[in-house]
Amino acid sequence: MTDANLLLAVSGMLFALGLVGVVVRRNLLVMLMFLELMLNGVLLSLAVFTQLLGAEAGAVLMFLVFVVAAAEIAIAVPIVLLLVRAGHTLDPGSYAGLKG
Amino acid sequence: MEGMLTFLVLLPLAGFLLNGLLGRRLGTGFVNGVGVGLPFLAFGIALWAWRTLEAGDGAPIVETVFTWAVIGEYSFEIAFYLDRLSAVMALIVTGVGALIHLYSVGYMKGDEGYARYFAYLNLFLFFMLLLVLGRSLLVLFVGWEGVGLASYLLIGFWFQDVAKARAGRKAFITNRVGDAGFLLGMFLVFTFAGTLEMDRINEVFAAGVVPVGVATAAGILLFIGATGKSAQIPLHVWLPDAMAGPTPVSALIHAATMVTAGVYLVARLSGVYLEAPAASALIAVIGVLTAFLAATIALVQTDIKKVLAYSTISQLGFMFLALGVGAYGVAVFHLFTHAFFKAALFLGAGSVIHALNGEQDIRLMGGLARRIPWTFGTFAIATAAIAGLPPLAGFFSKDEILWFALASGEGGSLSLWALGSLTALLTALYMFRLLWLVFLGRSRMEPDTERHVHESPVTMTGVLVVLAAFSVIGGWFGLSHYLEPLLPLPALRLDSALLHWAQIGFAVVLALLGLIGAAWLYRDGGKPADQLWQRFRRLHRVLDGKYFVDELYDRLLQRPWRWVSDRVFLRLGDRLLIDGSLHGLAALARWSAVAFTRVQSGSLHWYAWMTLFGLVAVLIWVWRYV
Amino acid sequence: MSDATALNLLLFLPVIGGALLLLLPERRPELVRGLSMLVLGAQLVLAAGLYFQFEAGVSGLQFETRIPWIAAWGVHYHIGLDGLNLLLVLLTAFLGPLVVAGAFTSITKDVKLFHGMVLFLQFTMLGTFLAQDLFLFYVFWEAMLIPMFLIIGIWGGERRIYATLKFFLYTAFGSILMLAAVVYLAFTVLSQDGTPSFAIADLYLLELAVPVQVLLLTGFALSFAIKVPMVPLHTWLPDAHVEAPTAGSVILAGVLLKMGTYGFLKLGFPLFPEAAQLATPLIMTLAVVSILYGAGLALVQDDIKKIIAYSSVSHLGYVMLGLVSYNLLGVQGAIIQMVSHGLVAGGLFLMVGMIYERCHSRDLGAYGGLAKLLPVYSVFFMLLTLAAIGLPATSGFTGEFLVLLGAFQGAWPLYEQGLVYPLALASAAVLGIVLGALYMLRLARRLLFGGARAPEPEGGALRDLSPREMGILAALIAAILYIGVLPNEFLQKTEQAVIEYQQRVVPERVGEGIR
Amino acid sequence: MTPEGLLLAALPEHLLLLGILAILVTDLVSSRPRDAFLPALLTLLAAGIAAVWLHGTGHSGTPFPGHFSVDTDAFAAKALLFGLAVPVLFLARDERHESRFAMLLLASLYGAGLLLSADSLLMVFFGLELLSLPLYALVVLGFRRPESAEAALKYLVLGGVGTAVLLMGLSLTLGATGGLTAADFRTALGGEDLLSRGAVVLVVTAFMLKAAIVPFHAWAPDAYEGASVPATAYMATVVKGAVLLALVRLFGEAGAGTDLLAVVVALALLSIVWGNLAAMRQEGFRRLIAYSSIAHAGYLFLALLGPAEARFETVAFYVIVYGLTNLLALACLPRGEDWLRDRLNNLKGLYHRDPRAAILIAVAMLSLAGIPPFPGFVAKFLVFRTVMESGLVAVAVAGLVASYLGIYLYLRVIRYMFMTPAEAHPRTGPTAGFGTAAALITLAAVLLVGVFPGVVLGWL
Repeated sequence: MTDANLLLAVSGMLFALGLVGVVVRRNLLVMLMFLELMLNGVLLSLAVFTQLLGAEAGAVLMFLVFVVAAAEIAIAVPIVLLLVRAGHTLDPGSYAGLKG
Repeated sequence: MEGMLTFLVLLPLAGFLLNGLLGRRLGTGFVNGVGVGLPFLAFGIALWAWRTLEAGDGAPIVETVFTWAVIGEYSFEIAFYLDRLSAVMALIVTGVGALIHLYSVGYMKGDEGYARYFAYLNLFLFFMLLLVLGRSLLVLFVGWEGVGLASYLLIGFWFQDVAKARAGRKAFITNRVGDAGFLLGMFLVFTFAGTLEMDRINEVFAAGVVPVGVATAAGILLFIGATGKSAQIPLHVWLPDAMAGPTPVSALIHAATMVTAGVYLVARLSGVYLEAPAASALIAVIGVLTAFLAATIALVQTDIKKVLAYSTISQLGFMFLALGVGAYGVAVFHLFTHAFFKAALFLGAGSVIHALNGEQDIRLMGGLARRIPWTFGTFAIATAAIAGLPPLAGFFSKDEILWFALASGEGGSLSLWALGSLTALLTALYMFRLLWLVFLGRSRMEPDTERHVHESPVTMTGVLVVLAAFSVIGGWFGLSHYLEPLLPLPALRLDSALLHWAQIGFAVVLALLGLIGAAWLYRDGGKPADQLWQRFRRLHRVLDGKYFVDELYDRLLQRPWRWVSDRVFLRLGDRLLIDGSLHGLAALARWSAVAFTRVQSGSLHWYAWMTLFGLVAVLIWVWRYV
Repeated sequence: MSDATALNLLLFLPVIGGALLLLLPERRPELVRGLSMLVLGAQLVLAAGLYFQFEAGVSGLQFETRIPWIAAWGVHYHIGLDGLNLLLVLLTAFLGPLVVAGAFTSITKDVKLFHGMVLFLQFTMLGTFLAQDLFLFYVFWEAMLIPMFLIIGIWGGERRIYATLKFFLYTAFGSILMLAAVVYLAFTVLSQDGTPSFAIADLYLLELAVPVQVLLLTGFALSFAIKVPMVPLHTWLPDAHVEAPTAGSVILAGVLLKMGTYGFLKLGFPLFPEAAQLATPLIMTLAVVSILYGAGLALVQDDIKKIIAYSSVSHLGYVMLGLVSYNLLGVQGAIIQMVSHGLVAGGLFLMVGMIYERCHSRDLGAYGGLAKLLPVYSVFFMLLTLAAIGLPATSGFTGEFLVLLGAFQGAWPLYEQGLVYPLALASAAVLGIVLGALYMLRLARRLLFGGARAPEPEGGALRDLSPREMGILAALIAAILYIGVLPNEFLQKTEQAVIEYQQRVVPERVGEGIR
Repeated sequence: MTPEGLLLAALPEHLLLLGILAILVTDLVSSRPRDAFLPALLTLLAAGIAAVWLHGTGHSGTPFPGHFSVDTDAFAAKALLFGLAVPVLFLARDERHESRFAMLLLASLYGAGLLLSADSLLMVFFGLELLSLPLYALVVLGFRRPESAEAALKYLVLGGVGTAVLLMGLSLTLGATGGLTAADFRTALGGEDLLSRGAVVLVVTAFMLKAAIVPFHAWAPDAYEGASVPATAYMATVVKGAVLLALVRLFGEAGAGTDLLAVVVALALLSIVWGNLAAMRQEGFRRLIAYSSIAHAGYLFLALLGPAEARFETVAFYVIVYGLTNLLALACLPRGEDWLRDRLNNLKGLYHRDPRAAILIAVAMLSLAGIPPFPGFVAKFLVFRTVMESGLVAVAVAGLVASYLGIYLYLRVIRYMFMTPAEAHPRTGPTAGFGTAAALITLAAVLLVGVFPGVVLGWL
């Protein structure tokens, strides 16, 4: 069973790394990529549990995750484009107009 | 006939309403008619009521007007009660009152508040009658505070002058302090007697069912009310300032009637005081002390009305001395005679002031005997009466007081008698000093006032003559024996006729001594007296400063209360503690609002970090066992 | 029409009036004033009618209406008249027209909104008095704040914003704690068996453990104490009064302050008897402190409205003292004192408004010798001052006398058992009549007597009272004298309810007043 | 499930789908951009009425066993959400949006429909995503202002994080209980082991983020301010309502474990305090509404702690009242250039310019503050009574005191409108046209709920 725990640890690591990446990286597109990284971490853990417990619902969920991830990016990129056209930089720090 | 007492009481009220509302428009004729007519009519009815009382074998006449309030099984009726005591009081109030109303016509002629004056005076009569005829302590209290109001209005009658208005306020506040004690006494009596009707209270207390401690407490509390109203130590400070009112007011309210309310109260509730020897002893001591101290102050006063004011306080002290030693009838007798000669003295002084166009300082008078003979004559008779020269009224009543002070079984003592006699001597001294300085000797008046000194009109001098006459024959009524069945005289501890006659003789000697002393000391403008005072300069300053009681109260009560209210209550309590803490809380809220909004910095990284932090915290919280 | 509908009509008249008000054009203020006078006048007539129809000595509610409102919680639209709220309803109805009449000349901006707010305030105040259902009571209790907030806020003086926010937030804090208690009661009522009922009469029968009672009473008491106001929680009153327009001050002093004491009388003590008896020493101390503290503060103020505001603190201290004496005399006295203070303080504020309208200054130093300049004004002012001092034959005396007598009689048996404290408090309260005279006569002397001077009124010479103003004041004086001389009819009507109040709070001392 | 049973059960969703397709087709076919207001309105009304009708007949069934089921509560929730969406459409009609706003709105509502009858965590995830994704576009769509893109981005990124957290929660549930049905989630709720505790917390955290509970609220103020008024109205009312109602459905009969309870109570109270206090300093009306909605989210989460049978009724009633009052306030904002109409100081002296709007906003403000006689008070009373019923008396009292902090911010708005003189030259006119229509609809609904709360409670 140890390798299952190992894989779970890896997925947790991926998930955490994704979140930290969003917090740290200065480039909008890279932040989106890290979002995807978090989802991959989830996919891995789903795969492990499906395999481990033979629950096919997990597999169905994995496909759904792909679909939704794609949709999310489909909306994210145009927004980033709109933003960059106005702000001419990819650094999220300069887009802090709304505050207080 | 039925409703006689109610009609008697309502008459002056009608006078107040008529003059108050219509007086100014209908001119002095109407005002005089109503203002003077109604009191005389009232006096007539009082006489008639007294006659029906005497005719009906002395049983008290009771008239219940209406029920003020019924709460649970307590009921408060508004009822009038006439027995010999209240009949005598009613006669004095209406009789002297009517005369003083007549006198005021001359004195107040031409004053722009003429109608208002008579309205207030009638209002005073209404409340005084309420006080005197009321059956329950509640009605008496209504009258009690009512006369306080009337005296406030009349002292501050010329309200343009701030000092007069302030004197009015001082009178009301000091009375009110006494009323607070009165209320507490009333509550205590009510708790035990279950009713406020005075006759039933006397029965309950006489039945001996009430513990002595309670009777004493009730007695003392009611006496505090009496000191407030009758200007005894320590609440006497308002009476001299009350002289700011017109002189007829001083005569009626601050000499003849209102100030005697305290005496009437103690006499009426004799049942309570018979059960409370300690309270009676206190009354006697306070009475004689007040008498003595007031007499000493009167000796050095230079304002004619102030001398008479302190003389009133002193005479009231005598009355309380009599009450203290159980001689209730005698106190009322002295009250009866005092009403006449003190009213005569005040009105005489009023006539002098009227003649000298408002001058009240006796050092600028002198030699008026020839110029205003009638005033001089009546003033001299009244002075002799108050000094106690036989056969005038003062002699009879004061002598009996001194006798009972010595010989009464309920608290009479040598020391009381001695101090009383000394005060009698002082009384004679300061009264004849007044007579000499005002009427005899060389004239010390300013030239222009001297030029048009004139005798007062007949309406004023006539009243003086009547009052002087009563000052003479007043003593022969022997009121204390007339009130014997109602207010039994105390048993005597020294029952020897010889001692009685010796005491009378001694009193007469004292009066003559006072006369001669005054004549010697004040023969040419009071110079010998001034030299005498040079040697006792400090004593003179103390007496002149009225023992600095006013300043004492101001520093002990007035100023500290104002300081506490301003510094402690307002600045510390309200502003600093309560509002301060509220504003502090508001500032805390504002500060945290700023903190929260600053957290919303607008940078996406910071938001993501917050989410991360939140997630981690929650996970740690949930997984903390593992 | 049956009496129950009459009471509903009485309650909803201002709402109908408010609706009609919307139709009137904004440009015609006199129409607006006429309508609101009409509505409030009708309300007074109705209230008087109901007062005379109210039979004394009948226990329970009269003219009762009870319709389910939120069935799930047992909440009903339940209103009725009983001895406790009868006089206060009459007082509210009586002051209504006077307030509006008093505001004819002083309110010129947004007249329609003002009268709308006055009508809405009248509706909520009557609602609070009439409500016999705890939820309905609370709804009206907090709804009252809104119109008052706007009246002070829009037509007030310079610091009106601060004053009105302070008023709202101060009272709202108390109400929040009371809401916590009401919610807890709602939750406990539901857990009782049988159909859940939120009627106050049923809540009286609730048996609650003493610690629970203490907590709930603290919630209720805090909210009511702020409204009374009792001393430590009173600092909103002077600001609210000083900044409020005349009409606002009159309603605030006349009726709103009675909400707190009515709350204690109707809900506070009867709902939690054991806790009430535990809290009696504290409340009695605070009551006497309020009397002396209020009198003290009134002495050192130079703003006329503040003097009267602090005098209200002092006068309502008597009411609380009466309520806490738990004997017939004291509580009856408290009710009379409530009504009397409503009339006296209302009248005094009206008069301050009249002088402010003419000379636009509330500083005592700026005035003097008004008796010379405005004789009629001064006579009325003197009469009201005497009523404030509690001179016999005025309503002030009836209230104070009965309260002090009740407090003393309540404290005496305790004294005999060795407990000196209540007796000392009752005696200290009597001192209040002296301090009361001190500050009121100072006000009267500084204002009416002495050298005649007043700040220059803009419209030429200083004119004395107009017939309208005289009419208002005459009505008030008549009521004050009536209660002073003939209070018995009022007392008979409230006696049965007070006996029941006593039975609920101190069952063991029942009949003490009725030996 | 018979074919017509299948059709009937998911009728509201089918109608929505039909509406979206209709708009899409007409948009493609016609040359110039056609306004899609009418078809969208018809679809919404049809769906809403269908839901009410089905609720009335007490219809229930499981067209897709294990994933999608409907019962009277679900229909009530859908009816209430579609009802709240109608005024949003009216507001949108005022803004010069083309059909895209309507389409996105209907799509998002379709997601909400799924979410509210979800039986499996799959459907919950799918519904939640379908609810949120159109929203990101809605926020940008609003108007030509760079900040709106920034707002959408912040919402998207944090939304994405939320989705990831939800998914991780689902996978842990799968791990803990071997299944992804709602029942499995409820067993995980009770579970004490590492996986199930983690799963439950992650899922609830995801919901908290969607409902903008502190500390996951950061996106809300910026998103609300960046979006156009109708979009903000939609986000503040319908979306928040859907999220909470979904959580109630997900919890079903089960109660929160002691640990989770502590988290929810702590964060809920913190949100109430944080939202109310921060709102005191706001100068923008929508930003004020954002912080106030954070506070109200706190109340809703407190309601979640009540006994199972009272939860749905409390949350649903609260969402109705809270939603209506928010819509009423936003509908009455004076018209004008979008950024300007939002400023609080152009609300100054509004009473003198547009008395009706001022009074309506004041009514809304007082109801949000929970002051009787307005419906907000009944809702607040209901929430705290439910909390007390579950024994958490201290929490209820703390919540009430925290709600006291939320009175000043609403008074401040009223003060601006009634008590301060108007600014120099307000370039905003009184509300007109569809805005007034929206205002009147919501006002009518508010009065109905206010005067007869018992009826509405009974219907739920």
